[in-house]
Amino acid sequence: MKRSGSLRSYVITRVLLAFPMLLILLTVVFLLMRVAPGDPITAALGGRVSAEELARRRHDAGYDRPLPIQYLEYLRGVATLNLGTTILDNRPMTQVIAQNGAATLELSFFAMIVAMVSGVGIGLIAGRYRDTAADLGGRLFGIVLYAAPVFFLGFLAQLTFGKWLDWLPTSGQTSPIVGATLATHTNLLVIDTIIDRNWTAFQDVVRHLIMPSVVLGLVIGGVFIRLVRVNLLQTMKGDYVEAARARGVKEGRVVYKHAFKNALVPVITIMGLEFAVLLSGAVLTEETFNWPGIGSELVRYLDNRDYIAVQGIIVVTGIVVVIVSLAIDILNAWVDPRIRY
Amino acid sequence: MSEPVLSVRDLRVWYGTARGPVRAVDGVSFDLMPGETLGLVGESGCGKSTLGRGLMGLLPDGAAIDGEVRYEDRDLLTLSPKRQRDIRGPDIAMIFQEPMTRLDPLMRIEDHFSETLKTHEPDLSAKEIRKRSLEALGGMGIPPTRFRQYPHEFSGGMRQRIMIALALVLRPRVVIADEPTTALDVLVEAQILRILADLRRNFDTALLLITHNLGIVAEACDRVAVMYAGKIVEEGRSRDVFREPDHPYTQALLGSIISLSTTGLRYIPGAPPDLSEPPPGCRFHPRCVDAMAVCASQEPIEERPAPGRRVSCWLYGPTYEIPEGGTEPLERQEIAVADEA
Amino acid sequence: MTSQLETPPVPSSVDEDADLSPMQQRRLGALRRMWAPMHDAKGMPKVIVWVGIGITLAFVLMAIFATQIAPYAFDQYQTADGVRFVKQQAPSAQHLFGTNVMSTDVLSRVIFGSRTAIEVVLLSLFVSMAIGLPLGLISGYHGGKLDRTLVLFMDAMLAFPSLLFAIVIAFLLSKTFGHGVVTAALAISIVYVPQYFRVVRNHVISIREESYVEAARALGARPWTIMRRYVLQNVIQNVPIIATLNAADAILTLAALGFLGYGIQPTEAAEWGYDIQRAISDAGAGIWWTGLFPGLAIVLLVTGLTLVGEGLNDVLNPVIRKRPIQEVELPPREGTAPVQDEVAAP
Amino acid sequence: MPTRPETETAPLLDVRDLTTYFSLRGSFGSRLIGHEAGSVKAVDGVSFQLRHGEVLGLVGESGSGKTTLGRTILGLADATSGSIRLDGVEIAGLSESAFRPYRRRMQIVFQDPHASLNPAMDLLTAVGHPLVIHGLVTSPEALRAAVGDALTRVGLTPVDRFFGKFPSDLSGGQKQRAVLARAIILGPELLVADEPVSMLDMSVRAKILELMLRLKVELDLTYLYITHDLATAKFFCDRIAIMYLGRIVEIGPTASIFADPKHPYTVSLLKAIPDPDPDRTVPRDLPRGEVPDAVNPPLGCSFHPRCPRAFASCGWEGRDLTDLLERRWTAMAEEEFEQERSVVGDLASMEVASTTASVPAAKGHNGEDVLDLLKRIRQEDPEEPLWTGVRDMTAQGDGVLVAFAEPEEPMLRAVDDVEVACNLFDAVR
Repeated sequence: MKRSGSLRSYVITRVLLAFPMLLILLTVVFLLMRVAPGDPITAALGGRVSAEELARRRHDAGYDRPLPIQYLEYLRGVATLNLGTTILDNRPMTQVIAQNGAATLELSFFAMIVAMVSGVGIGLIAGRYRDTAADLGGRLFGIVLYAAPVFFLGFLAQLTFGKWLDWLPTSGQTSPIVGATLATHTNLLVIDTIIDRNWTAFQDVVRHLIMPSVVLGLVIGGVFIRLVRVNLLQTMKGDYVEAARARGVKEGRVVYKHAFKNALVPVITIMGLEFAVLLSGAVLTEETFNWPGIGSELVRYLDNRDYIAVQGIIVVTGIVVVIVSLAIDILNAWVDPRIRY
Repeated sequence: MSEPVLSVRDLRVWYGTARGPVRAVDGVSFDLMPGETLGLVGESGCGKSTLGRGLMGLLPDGAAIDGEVRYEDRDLLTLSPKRQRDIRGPDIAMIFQEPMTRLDPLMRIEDHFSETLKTHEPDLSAKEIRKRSLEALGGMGIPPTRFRQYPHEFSGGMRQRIMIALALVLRPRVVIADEPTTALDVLVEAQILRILADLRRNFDTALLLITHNLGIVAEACDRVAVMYAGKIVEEGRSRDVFREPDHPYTQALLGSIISLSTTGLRYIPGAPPDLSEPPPGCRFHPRCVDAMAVCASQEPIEERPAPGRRVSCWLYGPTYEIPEGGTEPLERQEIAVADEA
Repeated sequence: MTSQLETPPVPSSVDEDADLSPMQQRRLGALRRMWAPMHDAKGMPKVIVWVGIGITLAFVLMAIFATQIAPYAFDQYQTADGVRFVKQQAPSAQHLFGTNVMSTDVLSRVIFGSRTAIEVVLLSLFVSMAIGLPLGLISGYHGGKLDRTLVLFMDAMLAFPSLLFAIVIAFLLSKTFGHGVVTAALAISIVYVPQYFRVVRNHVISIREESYVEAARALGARPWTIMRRYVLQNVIQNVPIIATLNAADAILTLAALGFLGYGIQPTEAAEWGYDIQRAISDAGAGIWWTGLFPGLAIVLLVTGLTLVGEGLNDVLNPVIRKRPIQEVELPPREGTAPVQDEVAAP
Repeated sequence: MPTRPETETAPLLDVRDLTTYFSLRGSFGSRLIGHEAGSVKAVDGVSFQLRHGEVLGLVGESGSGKTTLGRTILGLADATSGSIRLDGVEIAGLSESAFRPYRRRMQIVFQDPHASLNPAMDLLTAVGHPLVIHGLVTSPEALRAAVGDALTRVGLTPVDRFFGKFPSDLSGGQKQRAVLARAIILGPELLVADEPVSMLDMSVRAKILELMLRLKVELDLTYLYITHDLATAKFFCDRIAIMYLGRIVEIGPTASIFADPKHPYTVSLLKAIPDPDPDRTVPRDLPRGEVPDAVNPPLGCSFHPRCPRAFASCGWEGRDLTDLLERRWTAMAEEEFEQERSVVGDLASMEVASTTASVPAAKGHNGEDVLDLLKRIRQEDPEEPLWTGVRDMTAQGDGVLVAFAEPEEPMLRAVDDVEVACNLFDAVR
């Protein structure tokens, strides 16, 4: 006889659990970024400035202190959200996050919507009508989508819809003129243009958004198709599904209320992991479409060996990942009463 | 004599497999009278569960069914799936073996009841639904304070009571119970059996109790039908059958039970036949101590040695159908452990 | 507690190979057990596996005989007489898939690309399995603090975007190993270690609860023996599934690394991802052949591997495995069975 | 055919005050906020002796701790305290490697024959593996000979036909025979049989039991037979121990226990077994409820919440009051229930395993209202055993403080030729 725990106490314990995970990520990042290549200043400027200048700048940045001290300093910096300034172009990391992060957020958000609609929808149909043409088609579609690198899909889309059909722009977040005149309130261009009721700019922003977000969304959706289908097949065999049928519950309700809802529990968990895939995909999409997101910034800074910037971006990604996995778990507990304890 | 509420005639359920059809149920006939409890016993693999599911229209894909299942002047097998569904629940309900997995883990007990009631009686008000549900649950000894809890908060015995309440809330005329107590402890099993025994008294509900446990049949059933290899070999009032079993299989089965009065071990040699290639003639003849020459070649014809009693065995005639020399004892082959079940 | 699940009886296969000698039977047994589901598989799963195996084999052959098949070397930009190929030339008889911005032959780069892909995948599979498998085995079997720590660590790794990890690691390793196959393979391996760990550990934990593992303890088997003979033997059966699926994923990661410029440099070997990156700017000019062919190669090979993995999973994984359905037709009744209108009633 | 042990010799197995607790691994989070995860008291102070050549039945429902007891004796679960002596040698608390030599003397047969054989091993390897593990065979021929001998003993002949079989090729009965072969191949003295036939079909059970009896005679085995099935225990065992929630509540010669069960739990169990006797009907007066949670077992006698004969000192507490209220409400019409329910606050907050309980009042009601309700309930059914254990009920501001009688823990006491742990027999003493 177990009494159900409250959602609130679950949330509290889960939030507390997020801290060790975050600490692990931060430590891994620190070790990778600091121990392997030496200190960032040397890596970025070594050979380009004099030895004295290098030593001075290292001392200023505190990289001549023992590693444990540096580690603590680093953790303090993360805790106070002080991630430093880029070496390459002297931008505060907070600004990088706010501006480029917003572009990535915008891309990922709409991609996720595309992924949900296509992935869950097709997966449901494939699982519901197992071994029919719809199932075969849905599965193949999912596999091919999964097999196509996002940048290859992007290339094909640019070729087809950009060059040959000339429907959509292939590069950037806005047209140059619009971009120059746009006021930034939230850095989320779709919202900014709505706030300003600048409908021409809004149209321009949306037209730029369509291709990257659909391409990225479809790739993620391919994974969802498989996931939803397999889990639906499993739950359709569930004893409670048969029991519901034995009570004369209509087939549609059996599928959607019983089988599908239960199938979603593991799907939600894996969707949390798919978030990491989404971020990886976002980096590639940004590179393909010249999207000024945090991923293309990462590549740019990496090319220039700006470790402060790279470290900052990775740390922020790590924090976002931990928050998302937290959110996913809480969502799961909300759906599934068995998880709360 | 009243009319039977459910009458089954020559029912066959065959499964298709790569090795040919498996004759899980092969020509079964019986009647179920209002308010009586009929026990259907047999060892695992004799087709008794398949029979129960066949009556409910819950067979898996790839199973073929024919014969006649007459309920209120309708042959259930010829009804459309939708009409069959309307009958499941309010007319014929089912209780399953494993109560732990038969309730949807994501739905409150309350929602199970409202779903069931709304499906079949869409005009009920929320208040009436609650009243009816609490009545049904109360009858099974589930406190009203736990109406809004989730399935995982109940023990196995309580879940089985909830399943029974869920079946009875629609006041069905026939309940099919498939091994309803097999997964439960002795004391809880006895509680559930008492509830089932009270059914007929309080609701005039007819019960088809499918079980492998002869003790349960003896205590809880008015009549018993013994199944072997897809066929009913003997049927009669349970008191009579247990006191004086006619069919050699029934005799052997009763002899092999280890009960409180057991003083020596007896068992049936060999194993039940492969139902994709059942032996010719009587399906029990390879294991039967009384087998005669005729048993190996001709299927036995049903006889009625006494009123309300039927048995399919050549020992009971009809003698005029037995060919010359058919009553000679059958030469028996040695049955090795290698072939045992 | 008794539990007698009644399923439609499955014909036992006890006497299937009675004509073989016992020893032969024994040796064949293990193989038969592994392949029986494959052999029994019917319909879609079977087709899927064989199509996948066909595609994958084609690429493997292409990789092995790349030198013989390809018209030019992967970095050849001029004919033997020193005449430079025309840059970004549309497909022609001389260059079936055209040439790219570096004046190299696209067909040759696609063919040599399969060699790179398969080398990297094999190496990375080996490395990640060599680390992930034993870790998962030990962690799952022993449990306790070690297990909890490893799980937390691996989960953190798993939640992090793997591509970012791979980029950083490839970047760091390139100092030591250069920009070739080894660097790419190692970077990719590190990404997949947590996956192997997770799958193996979860499987070990479910097997650890089986009676036969406890029985082995009761027999006095040492932990190492139990792990090897009782746990690993049963875990290993799922490894082909994970391995093929991860191989497919690894090819995508390799291409992504190449696309971002952190994979294999064009001078080291032909790599499809890198070629697509160079082709992106061609799209605006309507030059399609430079990107299309390497892209198709990736799609085909990944699809092939995924089909093998998916098909194996369908066949081997009992949860979603469905006994092949055969339609049954009930034969007409044989007249002997009497249909009575009234059966015994109380 | 129970066989009586001949003489009173030193016991083969002597178990004293054995406890096995499993600590619940609370989540990291709950430990962080200081929640005590608690422990499952699977075996909670068990003592018994097993003589050479005897068959002792451990009978209980699921959750009674019978399986854990068997596993603890075999060193598969760690004893929390107490002693287990095999032929006078202490084996509780030994390390895995120190225990290994004793494994040759004690073997186990599990409930599920399908799960007790490694699906990836053929029978020759599986049955012969114990010999390999203990280094008792040197050549493949010797292994074949030994395995062939064991398989012959359990009736899996011709052995050549079975050497190469995998578990998936065998029927349930055949698998259990193979498991028995593996268990006897080391020549053990003690065999713990954990529900060896309960997963088998009726007609096969007798065969396996017969085989076990034959092996016992041929190999001079001693059995600890763990089961939930009183009928097979009656047939198979010389002595029987009835377990409930981690403790032995009654132990004695089989015949005595079946002829004259003492403990109310044993009485109910015997009444509840379905028996193929056509003159029996479904029993009416059965204990209500189910086996309680072993993390927080009831105070006093664990069986008291279900016991038809419980009285004042059996360990009444707040949870019993909750049950009483819920039972009352279950039988009521909805409006009446709503009306009474609205008086009492959240029952889940009541103390667990304590001789006092505070019944909270709901919002808008005070302690007096609750007290009135409780008094009325008591008046309506004064026969309810719970009330014998209520010393006092006083209204406090927002609830009622109920004081229960001091509980008495029943200890095993000799009554006639059996031992019973029940407060009813306290007076008899």
